[in-house]
Amino acid sequence: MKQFDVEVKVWLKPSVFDPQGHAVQGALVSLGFQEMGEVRIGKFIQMTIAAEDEQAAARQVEDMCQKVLANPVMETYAFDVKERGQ
Amino acid sequence: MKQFDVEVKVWLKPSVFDPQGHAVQGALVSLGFQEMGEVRIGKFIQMTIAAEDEQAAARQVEDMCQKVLANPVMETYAFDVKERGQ
Amino acid sequence: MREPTPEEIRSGAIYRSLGLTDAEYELVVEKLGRLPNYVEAGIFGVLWSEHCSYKSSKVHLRRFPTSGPQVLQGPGENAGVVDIGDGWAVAFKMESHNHPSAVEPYQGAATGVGGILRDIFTMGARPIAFLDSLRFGPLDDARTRYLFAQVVAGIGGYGNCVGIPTVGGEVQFSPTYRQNPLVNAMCVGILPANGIVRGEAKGVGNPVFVVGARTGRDGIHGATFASAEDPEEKERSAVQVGDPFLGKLLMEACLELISTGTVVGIQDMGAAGLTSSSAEMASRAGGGIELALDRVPVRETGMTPYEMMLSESQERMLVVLERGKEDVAFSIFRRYGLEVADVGRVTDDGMLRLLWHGDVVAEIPVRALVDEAPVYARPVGPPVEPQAARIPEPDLGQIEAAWLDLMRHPNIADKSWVYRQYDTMVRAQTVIGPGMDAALVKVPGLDKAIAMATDGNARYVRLNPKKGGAIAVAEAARNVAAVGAKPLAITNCLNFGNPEKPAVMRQLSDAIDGMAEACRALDTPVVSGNVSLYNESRGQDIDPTPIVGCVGVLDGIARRMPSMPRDPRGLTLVVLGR
Amino acid sequence: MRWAVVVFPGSNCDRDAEQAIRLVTGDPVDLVWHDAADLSAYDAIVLPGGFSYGDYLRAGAIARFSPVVSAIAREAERGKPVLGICNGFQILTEAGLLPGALLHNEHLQFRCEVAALRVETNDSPFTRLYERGEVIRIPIAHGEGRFHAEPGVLEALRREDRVAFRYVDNPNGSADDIAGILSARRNVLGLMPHPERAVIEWMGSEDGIRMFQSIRAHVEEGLTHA
Ligand SMILES: Nc1ncnc2c1ncn2[C@@H]1O[C@H](COP(=O)(O)OP(=O)(O)O)[C@@H](O)[C@H]1O
Repeated sequence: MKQFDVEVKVWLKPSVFDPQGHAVQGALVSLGFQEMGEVRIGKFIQMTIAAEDEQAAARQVEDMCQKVLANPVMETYAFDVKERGQ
Repeated sequence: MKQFDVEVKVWLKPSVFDPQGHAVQGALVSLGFQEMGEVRIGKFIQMTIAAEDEQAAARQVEDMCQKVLANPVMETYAFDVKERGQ
Repeated sequence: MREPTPEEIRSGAIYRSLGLTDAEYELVVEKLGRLPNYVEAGIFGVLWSEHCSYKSSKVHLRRFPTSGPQVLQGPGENAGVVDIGDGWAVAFKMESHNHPSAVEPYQGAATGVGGILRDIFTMGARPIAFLDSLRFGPLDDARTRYLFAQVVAGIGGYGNCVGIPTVGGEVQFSPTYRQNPLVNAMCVGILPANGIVRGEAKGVGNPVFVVGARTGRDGIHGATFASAEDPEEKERSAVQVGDPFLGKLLMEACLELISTGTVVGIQDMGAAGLTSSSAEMASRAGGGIELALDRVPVRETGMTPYEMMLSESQERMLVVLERGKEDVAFSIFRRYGLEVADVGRVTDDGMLRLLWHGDVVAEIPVRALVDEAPVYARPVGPPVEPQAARIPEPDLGQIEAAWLDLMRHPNIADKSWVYRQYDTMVRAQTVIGPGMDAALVKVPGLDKAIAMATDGNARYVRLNPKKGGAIAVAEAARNVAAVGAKPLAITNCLNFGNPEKPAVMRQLSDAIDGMAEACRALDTPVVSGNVSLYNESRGQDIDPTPIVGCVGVLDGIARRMPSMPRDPRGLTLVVLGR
Repeated sequence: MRWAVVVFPGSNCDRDAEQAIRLVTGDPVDLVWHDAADLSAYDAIVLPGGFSYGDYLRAGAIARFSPVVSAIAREAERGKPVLGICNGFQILTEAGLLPGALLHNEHLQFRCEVAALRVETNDSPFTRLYERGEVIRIPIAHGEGRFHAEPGVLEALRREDRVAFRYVDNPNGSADDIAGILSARRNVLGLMPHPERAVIEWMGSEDGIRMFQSIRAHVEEGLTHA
């Protein structure tokens, strides 16, 4: 088994309103960051997992995203898998 | 002015207990993902900003992180700035 | 994407995907005297949905008693209103958010709380309390535990943030709700008895405003979704995210605006958003309304009139103001940082007319949409013999173990795991919070408090719908009486299965009869309520679950009844009743 | 004396604080909107509980940029008592007027209940009418109340007798059981519990009364000496 460092990003689908991002955008604009577009706030998840190889690791993370880390009804995700020490 | 896509990641310093990560780790293990290391959950922030060039954009984002997006008492951050359409 | 033409809608039976049956579509054509275009067909689809039109339950709901000297506003408005004396009144209503909560439990529950909150403050009432009535499958299932935890978190997430205490409710677990949890939320508010505001678009020429959040593409077809079987499969896009922060600002701004006396009518954009709010407000006033959709603030580019009319973006209101008083609204909403847009006017031609950059894109008689919506006297199955429950006899030799088993059962065990996640004390008026028979919330400035409780027992209703319905009313009223208050009126949420099944209609009809009988006996008329049908999955209906919310008044805080005396020694225990 | 209760968008215990102050002290109280730039007319300032800006991003993170926060800092600098309750405490830490930060409760749930607190010091404008070591009952209601600070900061708080209240039974995982802390000059208090919810018999506790009385006594003393 090898060790993999995993980073997962989860965010709301574009069609779903993100009140938090909206409020933060307002705050940034009023603080003087005027040239701001839309702000969206999601989750950033770091973990390490063990797997045979990178493909197996990616399959595991995919599975985690579907089952626990994201709710596919309103969220999308992306992830990155890197072997430890590589 | 050019448009930049920005991704900011904010997470708790290693010395700060992350109950959410802890809970998610527990959930993953009980779902059968046994070979799990620690899980840490932070924020993933996407936005677009306008700036003269990449350096100016990075300076702006650094400023946002320091002032608003992260609280240095407990959090660290990293970001990525990419010119639109590049 | 090109919208289908009126002819294509007919030939391709596209109206079916908009929620209209063949017969209903023909009725639309007859009422319009022409083929509806896509926007019009979509509007009919949502307004004639079960959720908006109550088409299956209407004929039965008429049997509820709805009047009495205490009733200032009965069913038909955003909420019912009851007199509590000394010039004050209480507005309250209960609503379901079952299907959204099954798909996205946190947001489904949160937006349910937000929706019922808006129904209360649109009456001109300051919300003072929430209650929640929840049903889930047994807790041995991981998915159920997830739903339960997220629903509770969602209710707290919204209620705590808007600063209204959640003071009571109930939660029960039974296999019948495994695939179909129930999330019913109730809100109670207080207002001056002469200060009721109604959802009416009155006064020809008065301007119509959209206030609050911008309109996005969220929840298009939520209303039809609420009445559809198997939510997991259909319309996943109907999930919306609540914004309690905006909800709080909207509440404060609207209450301030209402207090200026310039509001003619106001309504929440709940299910079916702009469509139901505009049509219903025009219908109540017996007039018409004209909206320029291009003036509605949007969150996304390229939205079509169809999408704007059917969007269920949260935290929006439709407001009709006295002409000439526009500036009052602008200045109040600006101070709260809220969007406000003048989007139309009240007319007297009885039409719902929608304009898009000057072109008429829809024109429908309001009467056809609301008053003349189809009403179905669906087949009601034969009366069912009251059944006896088969409950295992406790082993009297093991009475202590049996007692422990009972106490341990999630339906009976302490519920503080739920309610300690709710802010039960914010507003600093909670005299009795969760944990007692009923909650008691003080009316600020008066030596008076409002008592409230929710109750329902589906097992009783399944075994004997009529008695079970009556028991729900009696229990809620008893709980209110037990804290020393006088029960005044009830609201309810009728959670039932598929109304196309005669057996389900029998349950609904009988339960209503039982509830009505108890309401008459206790002089607690029904002043508001909500019906949630199609609670089924894979052909299996839930147990019939009418939930009753009772509200009462207590004059004199010192006269409240504690459920347990401070020092019980030497007192006599009496069992009353049969 | 005159009190200011600052109202941020999303504050929801502002009227509760106003009610408590009026009831306990009989003094005039103004609800001051977050865009106020000058608070010099007030003798004591209260930042109430609630969810300013929805608690989005972090509790207090956005509110601390309101113009009124600079005004609060100025009055604190002049030695006036500033009381931050719950969200008010969170805003004061975000603004740097108090050290540390308030994180999500360890169990991740919002928690509302009556908490037993030990009064750790009565050497402050807020606690002078309590006994040191006395246990009082005050409601809590928060999701982000876990006090966190670096070890050096915690050590300083202890050494300088700046821990005002500790939980008898830690409800959220706060470092060192801390429920409330004082600024170095002792005129700024932040606490997670809600004293304004414990001032009338039917509320179940009246232990919050003395906090408002303490502030009043402190200010009145200052006014007569001045
Ligand atoms: N979902 C809930 N939300 C708020 N309070 C609740 C909830 N469920 C139960 N409670 C409270 O817990 C107490 C006990 O509830 P329950 O077991 O239903 O009591 P009873 O059987 O006496 O009606 C009641 O005061 C009730 O208000």
